[in-house]
Amino acid sequence: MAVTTYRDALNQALREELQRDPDVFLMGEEVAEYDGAYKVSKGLLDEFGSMRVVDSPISELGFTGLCVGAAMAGLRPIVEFMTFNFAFLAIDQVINSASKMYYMSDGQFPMPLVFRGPTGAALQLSAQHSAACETYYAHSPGCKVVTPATPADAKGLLKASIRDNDPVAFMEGELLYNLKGEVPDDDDFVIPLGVADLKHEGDDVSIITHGKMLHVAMQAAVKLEKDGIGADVLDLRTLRPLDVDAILRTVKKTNRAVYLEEGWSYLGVGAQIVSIIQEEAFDHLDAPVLRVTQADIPMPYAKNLETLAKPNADRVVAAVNKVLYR
Amino acid sequence: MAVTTYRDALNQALREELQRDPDVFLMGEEVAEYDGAYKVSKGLLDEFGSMRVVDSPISELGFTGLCVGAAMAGLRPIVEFMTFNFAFLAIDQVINSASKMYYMSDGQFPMPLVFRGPTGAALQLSAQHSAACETYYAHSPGCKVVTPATPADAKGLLKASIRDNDPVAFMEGELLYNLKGEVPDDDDFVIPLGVADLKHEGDDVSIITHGKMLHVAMQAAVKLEKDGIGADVLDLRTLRPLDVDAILRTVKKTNRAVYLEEGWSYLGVGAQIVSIIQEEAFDHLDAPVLRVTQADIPMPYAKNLETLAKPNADRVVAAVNKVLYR
Amino acid sequence: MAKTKTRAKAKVKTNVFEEAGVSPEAAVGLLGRMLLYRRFEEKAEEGYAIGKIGGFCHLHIGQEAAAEGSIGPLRPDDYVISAYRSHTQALAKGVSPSSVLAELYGRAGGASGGKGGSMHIFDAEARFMGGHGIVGGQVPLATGIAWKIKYREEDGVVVCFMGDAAVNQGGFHEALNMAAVWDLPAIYVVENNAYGMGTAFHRVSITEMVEKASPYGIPASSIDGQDVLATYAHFRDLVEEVRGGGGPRFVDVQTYRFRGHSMSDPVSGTYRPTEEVEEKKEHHDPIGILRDHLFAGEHLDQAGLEEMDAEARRLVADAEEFADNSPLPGPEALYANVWAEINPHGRLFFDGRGED
Amino acid sequence: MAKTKTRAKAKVKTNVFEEAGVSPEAAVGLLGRMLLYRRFEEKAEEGYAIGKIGGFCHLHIGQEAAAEGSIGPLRPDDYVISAYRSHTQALAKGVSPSSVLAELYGRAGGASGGKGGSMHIFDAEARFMGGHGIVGGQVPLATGIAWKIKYREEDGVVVCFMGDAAVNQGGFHEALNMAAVWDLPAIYVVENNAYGMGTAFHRVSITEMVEKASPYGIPASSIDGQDVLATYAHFRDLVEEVRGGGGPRFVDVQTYRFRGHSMSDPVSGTYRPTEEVEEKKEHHDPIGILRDHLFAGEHLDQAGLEEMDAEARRLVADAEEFADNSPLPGPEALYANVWAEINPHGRLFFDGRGED
Ligand SMILES: Cc1ncc(C[n+]2csc(CCOP(=O)(O)OP(=O)(O)O)c2C)c(N)n1
Ligand SMILES: Cc1ncc(C[n+]2csc(CCOP(=O)(O)OP(=O)(O)O)c2C)c(N)n1
Ligand SMILES: [Mg+2]
Ligand SMILES: [Mg+2]
Repeated sequence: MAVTTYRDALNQALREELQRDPDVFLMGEEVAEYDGAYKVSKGLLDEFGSMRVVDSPISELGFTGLCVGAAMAGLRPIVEFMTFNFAFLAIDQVINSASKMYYMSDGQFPMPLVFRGPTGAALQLSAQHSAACETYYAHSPGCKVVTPATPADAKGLLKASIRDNDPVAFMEGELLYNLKGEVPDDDDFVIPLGVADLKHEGDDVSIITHGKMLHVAMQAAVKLEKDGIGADVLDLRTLRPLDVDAILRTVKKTNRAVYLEEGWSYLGVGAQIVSIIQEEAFDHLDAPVLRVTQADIPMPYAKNLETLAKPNADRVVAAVNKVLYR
Repeated sequence: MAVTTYRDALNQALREELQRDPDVFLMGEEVAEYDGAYKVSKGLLDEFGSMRVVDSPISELGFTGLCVGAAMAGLRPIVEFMTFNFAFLAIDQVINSASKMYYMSDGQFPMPLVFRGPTGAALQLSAQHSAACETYYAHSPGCKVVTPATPADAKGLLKASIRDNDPVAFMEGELLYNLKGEVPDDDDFVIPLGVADLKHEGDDVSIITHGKMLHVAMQAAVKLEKDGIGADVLDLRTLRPLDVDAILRTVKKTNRAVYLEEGWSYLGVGAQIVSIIQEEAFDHLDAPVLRVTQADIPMPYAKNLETLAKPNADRVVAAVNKVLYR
Repeated sequence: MAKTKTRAKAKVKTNVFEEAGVSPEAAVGLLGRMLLYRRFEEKAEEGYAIGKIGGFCHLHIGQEAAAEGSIGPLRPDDYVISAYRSHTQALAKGVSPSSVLAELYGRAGGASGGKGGSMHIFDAEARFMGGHGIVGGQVPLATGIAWKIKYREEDGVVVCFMGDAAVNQGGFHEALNMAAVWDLPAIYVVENNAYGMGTAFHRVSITEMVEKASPYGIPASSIDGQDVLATYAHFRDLVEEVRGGGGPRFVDVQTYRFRGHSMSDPVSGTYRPTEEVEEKKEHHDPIGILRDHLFAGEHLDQAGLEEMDAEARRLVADAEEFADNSPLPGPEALYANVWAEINPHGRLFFDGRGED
Repeated sequence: MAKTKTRAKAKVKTNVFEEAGVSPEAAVGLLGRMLLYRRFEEKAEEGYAIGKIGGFCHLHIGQEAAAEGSIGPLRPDDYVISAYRSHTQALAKGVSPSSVLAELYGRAGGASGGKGGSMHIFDAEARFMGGHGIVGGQVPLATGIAWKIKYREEDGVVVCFMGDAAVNQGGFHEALNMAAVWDLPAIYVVENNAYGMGTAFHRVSITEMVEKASPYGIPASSIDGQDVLATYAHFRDLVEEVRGGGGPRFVDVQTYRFRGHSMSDPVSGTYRPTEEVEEKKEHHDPIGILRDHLFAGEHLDQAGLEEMDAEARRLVADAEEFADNSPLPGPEALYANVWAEINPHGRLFFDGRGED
């Protein structure tokens, strides 16, 4: 175990998988000579050369399609999006090509692809750079969705995603890259997809979340503890495959749940989680499942407005109090 | 009142609004000389000329952006997508430009745009032509979403959408174009956005749906009647704005609900409706809200598989029996 | 395949075979392949009319030389990728008529197990990479296949077909630019039949097709795609250049569609007059043109032609028999091959029936 | 703005003003504008350093002549649209320094009410159409603005700015093709500063910039964008042609960025050596070049220059005072202007607080 940043954890995962499998390559804007816009790919060009760590033109649709074609032909591409906010330009290739290819060809062309980059807001990047994009990738079958919140999860899940034989949308966060945490050095530290992680335990309420909102959930759990309220904090870690058992386990224990996410509420991930909980744990619910999300608006630039727009621990506490009828 | 097809109802709405407002124009592939791939714009080129009914190159991203720019400059464009399945190429302009422009500019640039075309499956068009795309447009604030199921709704809602000052994703269906129904001839027949329509009444269960699945819901309601079960069939008609009052009204009456939709289940529209119902009518629910959707797979070509993949009245009846614990 | 007129025309030059460097015997082979493609598409047409085939079905009738002339010079380990109008290209790349027809019929024995249909024919073994339905969508994929060839230091080539309307898709430009920047072994082929559905090319472009690759510095050429000898010769040379490391190429293959855009569209209408179509069928039928050359050079006579045609029909009849007898995909196929990897943990299907 | 060397160089030609058809007096005006832009961006730099400005902030220092030379010849009712590096272009189009700086500070008095920030400056009255953050995203929008001009039979022009990396976006190609096909009054301007972030243009293109519009048949030209006189003269002519119905134009304005890509990026590094940047600042500073011409022709002296510079600083100081005193947007602004039309029926906000 060593204390590592989320950024370095991703860098280790990339390096180890590039070493492990010659068919793995990384392509995206500024990933090579510039070490990545957020330095996630630092040093990889020197170690692996320009065929395996590749600076692309600003052609999201094109290089995403290129990587889909390379996967059809047997390689294992990793596409870096500078943020998933730019991937709207490429989503046709993700959904219509990558996510459907294996089925359309009846199993002839597996798609061992990873699409990775930050999702959601950083600080004051305003409307076109701050959207949480999970919904766009989780809706369609054929694409897996992974949202690591800690350095260890970032490393273990990225390695699993690269080794997985299906397309994976691997969603990070600018505000997570500097986050420090313990990460096993072990070369074969892999976290299987589909296993949620109970990151805090309590008996009174379940706070379920994914991605960078985990840290807001943890703050809320601490505040709640001070009021004598015990909260389970369940980090889904992967949205597809989804660890439904873990969701039902905590809900059946606490009988109350709040879903916290960074993105918009209408058809945010929480909507699906609520739909599953009420269908599969109906009789265990003592209160409706409430949701805490971003304000239902494009992200504003002004710092004071952005702060108001983002979810925070107080809103989570308020929602918890509501489901506890306090 | 005259009996008209859904296609002709749309054609009337387009003609009337083109006549009414010189700033309205229609642009898309094959809309002019070819009368539209599905003949929705039949005859409009002759009546309005080539600046107002415009054949575009196959450049979805480009002509969608063009129309966003034209709207910024004061026109009221109608974009026709041959199907929303091709609009994945254009979605960056819909979400990052059209849906955010008014907010980013703090109200300087309204976006009176309509994006229209079929959504969902027709017959055996397979994976890349059959997706129901509602989720992709309903998730982000700044874009309204309309899904008419009948000729009258098609006409009244298209006129309202063209007159609305926000971007509207107006979603039709290949399989609806030949559908006949009564349509008021009145030039000012407009159906306001945000009003759901209770298309069948019963006291035992609420079947809530949108778009072409209304007709499957009606079949189910008839079957259920034979078993002595009365069903409300609520057609949402518009997904954003959403008539939450109407949803709560029927649920509070029947205490049981099933959401039926054409698309995929994970973050399908039903997930959001379920989330609203359980939050706002929790104590009125005698059973979980169940959902009937497409099989969670890309659409297969083979007729027998496609039939298995699509939702149908029997599945709705089965879900209703389940919520009635029969 | 009108005779008199065209035969007169052909008489003047009988050295077409030497010119193209294709022996008369080889040319007879090309004719046989094109006859097969023609009869195959006629069978598809029939199958659609009687409801054996559904969905969208785009025929290649009139464009047979474009497929045979460009794919003929390839090795089995070279790659071909195309759009939704690709039955003939699949056959040319070595996918069996039975497998293609069974796919059109939506049978388990089809190239894509009945899941793809006319627009999504795939055959990994034949290196026929689909069958793609989004206009222009296959073009970046082709660049990626070429990327793999370079990555693995192989000497293969990928031929990417697209229609004339596809060049107005942004993805086309992004894909060609990357192929040029990275010097990839790809040949981008526009099957320029002059219309995108009902839109004449010159209504959506003020320049000629051959200009479309100029910003990327990709060598471009135009060829009469109704003349299979010229097309074959041209591609034989291009493939050699590209295989030798010459980098990408762009080819405007000028051809013509004898049928409607798809089975649900009219052959002619406001967008193109019947006379135009008739004139093309009369004087620019790729089969008629080659036949006339062979007749003129006395390398083939009417009897020989009829025998070849009978053989083509026999092959299609065999395919039909196979397709008719191939079972429908079973219900277990519905959820098969959505995921290449079913993870041991977590849920992948959310419709409440997927994991039944 | 190093003196000696460049002044010597300038001495040789003093008829630059006649050449450009710009009077020395007018040239002094251009210098004043460019000084304002420079001082404004330096203030933004300072504001970012001390945390008054957040998010991404892309400066135009070094590219002032590109903005002034291309926008200077426009009428107030002409349109300008740009990307995220657009402070200077907004000023050039007539947006007040106060309004732009207040936007950078995230204040209610900003051009976009503090909601847009550096990347999203909008001013409908000045016909400055943004401020767009998706590379290439503004290019189709520009085509649409030009479409409106033709639709309404007006005689306006739209100038669309983009960076050199934006030409690799598919939307660029789709947008230019449509402008050509419909003969629209748009001038597409590449501010070619040779790098897209850390990527040299020639690493992502094997052809020259001026080639990029060739498939659309759009007349293209290249110009030294550090020479404001040449740039101004060139655009004066282009605008006249386009306003006269000449159809679209494509211009490669060759310039250079003196700062890092954004405030969070290094000025130089592996992607460009410090020496290169220093050489450009020394010999290719648009302000230094024009100043030297004016000095050489004795149309301006050091004292005059200093006075002009003081005036520029004064204007920026006024803007700063305005911005500092402009209030933060109130909480009521949060949900304002999401929707242009709040429908009387149905719910539009789904976060449970929007309609509080
Ligand atoms: C992105 C996209 N837009 C529109 C369509 C509908 N469509 C299918 S084929 C076609 C015309 C294409 O013409 P062309 O590229 O010339 O190929 P051809 O059909 O002539 O072989 C259109 C508009 C589509 N499949 N994909
Ligand atoms: C679609 C998209 N991809 C990537 C980015 C991130 N990005 C912002 S600016 C930029 C470089 C653009 O360079 P250029 O077009 O030359 O303009 P310059 O910054 O030099 O003015 C990149 C990659 C973005 N904003 N949008
Ligand atoms: Mg064509
Ligand atoms: Mg640049």
